[in-house]
Amino acid sequence: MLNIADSCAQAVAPIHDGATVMIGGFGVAGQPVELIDALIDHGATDLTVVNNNAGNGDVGLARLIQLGRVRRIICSFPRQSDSWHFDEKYRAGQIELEVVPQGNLAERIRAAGAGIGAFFTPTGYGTPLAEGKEAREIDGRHYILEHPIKADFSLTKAHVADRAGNLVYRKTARNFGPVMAAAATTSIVQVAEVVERGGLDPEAVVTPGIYVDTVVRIADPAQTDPREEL
Amino acid sequence: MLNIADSCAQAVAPIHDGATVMIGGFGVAGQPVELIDALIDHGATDLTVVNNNAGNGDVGLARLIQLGRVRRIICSFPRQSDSWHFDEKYRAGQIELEVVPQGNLAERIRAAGAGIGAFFTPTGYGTPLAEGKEAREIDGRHYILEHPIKADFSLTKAHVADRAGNLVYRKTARNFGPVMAAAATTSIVQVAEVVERGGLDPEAVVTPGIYVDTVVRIADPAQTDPREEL
Amino acid sequence: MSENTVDTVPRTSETPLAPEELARVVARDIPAGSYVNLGIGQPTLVSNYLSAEDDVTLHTENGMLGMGPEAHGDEVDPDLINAGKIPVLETPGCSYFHHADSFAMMRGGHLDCCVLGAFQVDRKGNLANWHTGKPDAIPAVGGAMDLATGAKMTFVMMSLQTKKGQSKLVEQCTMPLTGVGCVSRIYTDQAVFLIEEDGVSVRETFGTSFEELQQIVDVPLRPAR
Amino acid sequence: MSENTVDTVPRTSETPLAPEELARVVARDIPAGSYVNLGIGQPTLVSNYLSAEDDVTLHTENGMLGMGPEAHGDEVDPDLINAGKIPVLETPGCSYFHHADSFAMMRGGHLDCCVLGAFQVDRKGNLANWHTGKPDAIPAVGGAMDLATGAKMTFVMMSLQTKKGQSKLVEQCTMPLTGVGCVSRIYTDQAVFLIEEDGVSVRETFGTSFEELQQIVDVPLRPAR
Repeated sequence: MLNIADSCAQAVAPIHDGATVMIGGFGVAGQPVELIDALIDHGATDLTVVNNNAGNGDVGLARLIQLGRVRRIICSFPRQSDSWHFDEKYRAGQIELEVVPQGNLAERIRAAGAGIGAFFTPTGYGTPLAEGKEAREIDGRHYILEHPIKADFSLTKAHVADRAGNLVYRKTARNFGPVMAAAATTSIVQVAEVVERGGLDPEAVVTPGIYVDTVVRIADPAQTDPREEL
Repeated sequence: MLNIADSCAQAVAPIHDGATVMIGGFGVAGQPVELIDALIDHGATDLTVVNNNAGNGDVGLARLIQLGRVRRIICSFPRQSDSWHFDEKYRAGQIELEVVPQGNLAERIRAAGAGIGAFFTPTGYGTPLAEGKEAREIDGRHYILEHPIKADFSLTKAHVADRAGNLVYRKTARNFGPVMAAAATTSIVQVAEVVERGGLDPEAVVTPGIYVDTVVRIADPAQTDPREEL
Repeated sequence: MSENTVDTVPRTSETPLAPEELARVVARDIPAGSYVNLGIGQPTLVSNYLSAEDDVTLHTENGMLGMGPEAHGDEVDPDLINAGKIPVLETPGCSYFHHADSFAMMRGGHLDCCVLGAFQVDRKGNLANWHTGKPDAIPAVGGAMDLATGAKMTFVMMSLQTKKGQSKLVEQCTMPLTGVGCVSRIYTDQAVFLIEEDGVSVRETFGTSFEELQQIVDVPLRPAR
Repeated sequence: MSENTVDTVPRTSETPLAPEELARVVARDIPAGSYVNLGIGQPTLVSNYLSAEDDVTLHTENGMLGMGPEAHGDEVDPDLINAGKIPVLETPGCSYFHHADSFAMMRGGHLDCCVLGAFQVDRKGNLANWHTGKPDAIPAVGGAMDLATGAKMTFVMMSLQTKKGQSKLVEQCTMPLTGVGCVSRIYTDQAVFLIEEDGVSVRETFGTSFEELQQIVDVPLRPAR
């Protein structure tokens, strides 16, 4: 049954120390800024974070890392011009890093939600990221075996939810939202609007409500100019 | 580039003897009736057909089987009260059958379109359908390894296409359409309507045009009462 | 079994249950707010006993959540059918998805409960419901294996005995399996059985007693605690 | 190489090409109606030389087909960016999808062409473009490996030489690989190279000759046929 939280603080309250938390977004698009801020205030620590990046500037995920609350991060692209907090922790040996090609990251998250035990992917074969992984030739093509990435919680951002928990997204802000919501035991989603059941076109629903546990309405989410992050 | 065919006959013309052809539909919903009829008229033989069933009554796929044009069928549920043509061919040893659990069928088709070499699925483990398949325990759960099902052609039915080949479907007629279109080298789709680029909501597109090769417009497709098939 | 005696198994009906009555018993056990798949055939009767307050969302594996009741007359839409190919209706808040997404939902363990018919269930919760194993039978599995292994809880709903009087709850399935160790409860016309780690319990009986039940079923039974 | 002499390699420009000019050469080689991913950085210049008649559809791996040009001023929508995190516009007929669907599209071989930058490419089409291999570098791969192996054709667009004058087309990559045998063509400021089963061919040169090129590149070259 859908939980409609009164605040981001209430939404993230169940996140426990040591939890694996997926955080949606690619760049600023789809980044659940208010939920991440609530997680910072919440205080949970020793977290494993799954995100495409490892934080930018001094806010959001970067701030969470700066505060020493992230034990381990699984991402595709940690190093950026403004990932200084991650860089510092990493060089100091204070954060574990698992680098995963972006498509394998998305597919491993999808596999977790879809009950797939493991899958053979061509991406990464023959590269340093395949080291220690089972390789196999199938039908003349080379693959490596990748395993699902599950999470205890996911924090994502969608555009509109209905009271059945169904979600629609906006443009490229969709990115990791649908697969992360499905891969997490408890999925927490911030949306700009909540409508009644029947208020979304059933043909256009992207994330069915079965994947959504908690929704919190943030009518005017923070919108950074994408350029600021470059 | 999208080919908008003038007729179903033109749409199915490239199908060659010995081809693997996926046919969409679950029951009457999503069944590309006119395309199947065109394939019957076309004459291609020695086909491998991928469908959820093995034909009903005396029309469509059942007729194709009756005519001896299907060498092999991959499906989840061949035996039905009115699958007499399949039953006869099967008992006479004139058609090969591969039975695949419905969810594995859908996922194997998806894997073909998604470039996955093989995947571990829990479905079928410990059953006769797992015989000869690699089994593995992962994280305490038992799985078997399943491989992709590709096709040379897919025949599916959607509701509306735009001139970029983007598709939307209607209700449960969506079923196998999206994964089959992606798994076939050449995907052929019958639609009730073709609109200009921009005529579909980009957020609601289910099958992006990249997966669609040929579209044919059948304004008033045959609609059997679902009960007639039971 | 120590303190429990066989007298502790309540006989909650003086006669065996008809399918409709049994469906009501199953419905009562489905937690409010659940996502449920009712397979095809007899288990679909369960939906008749789910009320709006239960807030149960029905899944049909051909690509829909929020499936409504059967459609009749002018309501019939050939594009809107359930897994049994029966025309159905929408409910507000429903959604559509393709077959791979639908079975991913099931395989991924997102459905709380699935209710299936069965030929046989054994004491380890193994299920046989797709194939009689007769050599001349044409195998046809449909979504049975996906359903059996996918949901968080798999309930079986069946008559306890075959027409010939044999128990369908058995020591070990002799028919080809659908799924391994997947069944957690069996709802029959004569009793409700719980499949547990270390054996099979009887929760309630209908028109029979625990002792009479044990006569029919060749699996050691015990009262549920 | 028999009949072909080195004279058969056309010098199609008297000077090395600037990135914009090279982008035009790449654009000319993309078949009409293609689905194309232009990665990030220099290859994105190619889009400036694709005309409406080419009917080329651009893919951006963060979840869009039919990506339009860069957005400016009031057109900027923070929810609509490309893989380089640059705000872009829609085109009519565009569509959105999630990350797993987007990379499935790429991995499944549906994109006709992908254009990438590179640190090194070797004679077997192996690509190194994600990691210098320096021991203190923090590894970051993004979508590079998925792009390299996914498309039907992978083109590389790069300067032929490093700032220190070393050829980036090498006998065998010394930097960590991004993908194995994935590159089919290399577009550089000095020449266009074709990676073939049995060696590397030169299709055209810019401001240099075949012989001069062979001086720079430590891989046996031959004229393209």
